[in-house]
Amino acid sequence: MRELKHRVGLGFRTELAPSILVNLDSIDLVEVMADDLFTANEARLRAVRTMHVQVPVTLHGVGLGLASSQPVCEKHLAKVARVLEHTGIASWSEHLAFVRACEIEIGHLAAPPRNEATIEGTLKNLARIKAVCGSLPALENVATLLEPPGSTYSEAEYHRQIFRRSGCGFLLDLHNLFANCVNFGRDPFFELTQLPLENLSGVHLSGGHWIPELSGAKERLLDDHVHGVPPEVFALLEKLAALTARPLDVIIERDGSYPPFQVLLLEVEKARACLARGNAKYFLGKEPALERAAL
Amino acid sequence: MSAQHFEHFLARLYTDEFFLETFLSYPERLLKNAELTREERSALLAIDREGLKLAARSFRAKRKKRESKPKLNPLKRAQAFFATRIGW
Amino acid sequence: MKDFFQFFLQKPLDLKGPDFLFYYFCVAVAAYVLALLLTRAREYARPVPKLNLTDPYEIAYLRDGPKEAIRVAIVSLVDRGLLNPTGSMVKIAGSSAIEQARRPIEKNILAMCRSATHTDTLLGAGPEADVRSIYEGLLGSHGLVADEKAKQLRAAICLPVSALLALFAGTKVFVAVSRGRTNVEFLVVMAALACMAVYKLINGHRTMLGTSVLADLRTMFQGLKSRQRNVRANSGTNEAALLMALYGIDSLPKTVGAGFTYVPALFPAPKQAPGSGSSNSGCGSSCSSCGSSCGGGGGGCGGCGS
Amino acid sequence: MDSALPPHVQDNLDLFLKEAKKAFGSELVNASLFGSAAEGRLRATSDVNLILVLKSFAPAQVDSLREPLRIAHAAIQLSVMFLLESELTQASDAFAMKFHDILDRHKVLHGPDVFSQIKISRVSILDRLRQVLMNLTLRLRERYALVSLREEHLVPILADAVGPIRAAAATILDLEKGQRLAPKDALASLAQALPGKWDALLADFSVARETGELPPGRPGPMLLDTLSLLHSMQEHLRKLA
Repeated sequence: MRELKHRVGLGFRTELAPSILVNLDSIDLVEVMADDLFTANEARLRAVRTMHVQVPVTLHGVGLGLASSQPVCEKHLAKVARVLEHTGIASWSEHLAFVRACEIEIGHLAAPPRNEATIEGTLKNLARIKAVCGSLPALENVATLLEPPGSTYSEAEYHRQIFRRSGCGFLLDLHNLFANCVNFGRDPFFELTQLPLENLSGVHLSGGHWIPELSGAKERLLDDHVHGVPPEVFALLEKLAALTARPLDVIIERDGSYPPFQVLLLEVEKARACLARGNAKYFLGKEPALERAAL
Repeated sequence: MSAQHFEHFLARLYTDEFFLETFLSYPERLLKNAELTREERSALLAIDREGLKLAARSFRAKRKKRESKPKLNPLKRAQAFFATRIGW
Repeated sequence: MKDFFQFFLQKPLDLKGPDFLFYYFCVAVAAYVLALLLTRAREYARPVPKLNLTDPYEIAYLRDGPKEAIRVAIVSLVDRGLLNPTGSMVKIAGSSAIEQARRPIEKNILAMCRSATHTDTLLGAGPEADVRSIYEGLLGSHGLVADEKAKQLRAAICLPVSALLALFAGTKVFVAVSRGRTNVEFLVVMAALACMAVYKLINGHRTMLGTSVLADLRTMFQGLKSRQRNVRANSGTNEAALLMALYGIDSLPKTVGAGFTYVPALFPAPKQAPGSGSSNSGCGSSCSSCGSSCGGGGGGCGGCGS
Repeated sequence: MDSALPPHVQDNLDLFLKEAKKAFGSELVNASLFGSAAEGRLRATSDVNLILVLKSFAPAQVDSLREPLRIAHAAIQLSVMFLLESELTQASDAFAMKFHDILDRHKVLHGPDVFSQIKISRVSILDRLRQVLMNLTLRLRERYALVSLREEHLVPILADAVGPIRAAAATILDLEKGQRLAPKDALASLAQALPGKWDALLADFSVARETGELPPGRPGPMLLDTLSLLHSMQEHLRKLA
């Protein structure tokens, strides 16, 4: 049976760095936040270049806000270009989100209206990004606590449009997918089959926690990266590996409340096991019926 | 052009508590003269209000967390600024 | 400024006393910088190598040579309970200790400590040569430490430069003496210092690429340095070893609670090699839980959405 | 109505004015725009400044205006000054600079132009100018001393001081030469007449106000330069008195 060359790694955080660096035999790659390097001097950028030799590094941006009808901020774009140039790292990604509007900084990633105006604005921004940075990022789906108003496409169709028309790589955050589906009453396993997996290049796994609605009636799942990866997200990873025969870069994102490092290494191993089981199903042709794992 | 006004309106809902409360209390009157199309106005009138309140609160918390994060002191930022410009 | 250049267009051998000394000083500085740049260009031409970051002794060796690697190993073995310290004497903790040690450097040290042994013995020429044989070849092939080949390359640059400086000074001494002037002591001293400075470039332990990679490693492990006060003895991880390997034995916390109070006595001051104190290293499984760490937080998107 | 204002601002303003007339009836003597809105030079972040001159401030009438004001404030950042007719003279004396600006740049939307009859004495304008410049100086000194750990927090403080400094410069030029310039141009013109070089500082004023960011290490020295500028303006004012 053919074995795909998946790579599983962790998000690089200063607190985790020592543990990551002495466990490179168990970690295939690390993801460094590009925005953290905006004020980095030459010495720190050189250290990233040296680290890239020790373990493959991919850069992850959060502040561009390219999924918007408004042009991306040129100052921010120049900073991204400088980091890409000084680190010599080719693989980078950003979010399909808007983060500002004119003089207002939202302060985090907001899901834009999923409509034609946003898609056209995104495509324009991607062209501008290519012109300035020389390459296109992989694009990540974002979590949202409300279905963005003004949407004319479903989330799956919106992503199909974006990736078919941009040709970008798809960085699929499975916890974001899971959170949006459970928050808005969709089946995540079916939704997975509706996504443009032909563009898939990477996967993010992370955790979150349930927060009560202010009216107290229900709860919603908030993606926060300070909790472990839930079982349902591992199940989605296995399902994904059963749907596509592409080598994947899987990153486990953890931004706080760090557990003992062994726990993160266990999650890395679990992700590998899911990929192996999923691929086994794919190659053995036993395409599973669209069964739903117990939620 | 109104798509940008629509995003601007959303951004204000996510970041300006006074604006959000006014919208939740008097949506039609606030939207009446806004620079939006009829479809955009009706989309906002049909918005998931619970989700909007949760999202606005979540964004507020993240902004506060980011503002409280210790920034590089000016000396280090100046050093970073010059070091990269000269690139020795 | 024009006079300055005019000065250098004159025939140097005809310059008198202080003028010639100034001329020679400038030539010596220029020669030193030239030798430095040529060496740097050659040593930097190599790509950054892939290192074994799980071996703290490799990093300690890169930073400060074989003796430092031995010191870090001794403290690490004590930290993991495989060596028992008494002042500056150490003794193997039990017959099974050697099987528990994984690195050759550790096994060599434990083998020498069946009876109480002074740390100076463990830092002697023999053990040092053993450690050199383990790491010199590896780090030399990576172009990070100046092995024989690197020193030969440096010598090929520095010796001619030194020779030229000596020749230039010698010629001036000959001319001065032939004109009946004997006050050439200053020139001789200056020439000797210049040649030694250039010669010293040959023997530097690390190559310039090695120094740059060490600086990068320190940046990468900044999270460990920023929480060095929280590093604890026998924590079952190699945090202490890494801390020592990268930043020196003095970087270990000195509080009683940290559990490293025995370290200063291990390597009594007089016999210490310049610039390093007692050392401790370990090679446990992995870094401790970072849950309690408080280093400057990297960013992270803190949740990809509202 | 004047087409200088953007349509959505004009529509919201008309709506509010209709509600104000309904709420106050005959008690509403005058409604006038002032500031940048009056000149049609509104920026995305500018407030729309409206003054309502009333015969009396009756809570019952104001209560019925609360909802419309909240909506107008949210929609177009409308900010309203409620002034009684009997207070016109007293207010123009107390806030001579502000009213000197209102006299200079206002647009009547309802009722007679009650401002045209106001005479603001040169003395009260000069007193008020001194007060404004001294107040800015004292506040900036306190902020400089207090905000040391995070210099970037000085940037909004500096940005807020730019408006009053430019307004003061416009008033000084008007008193001195009868020149009526936009505040930004007035400051640039006045700075030419002051001893020292202020071009860099004035450029940083615009950067701080428009982008909210300054190069690292600049905020502290910039605040000290601003204090020197304020001192020069006060010296210049002494010559006018």
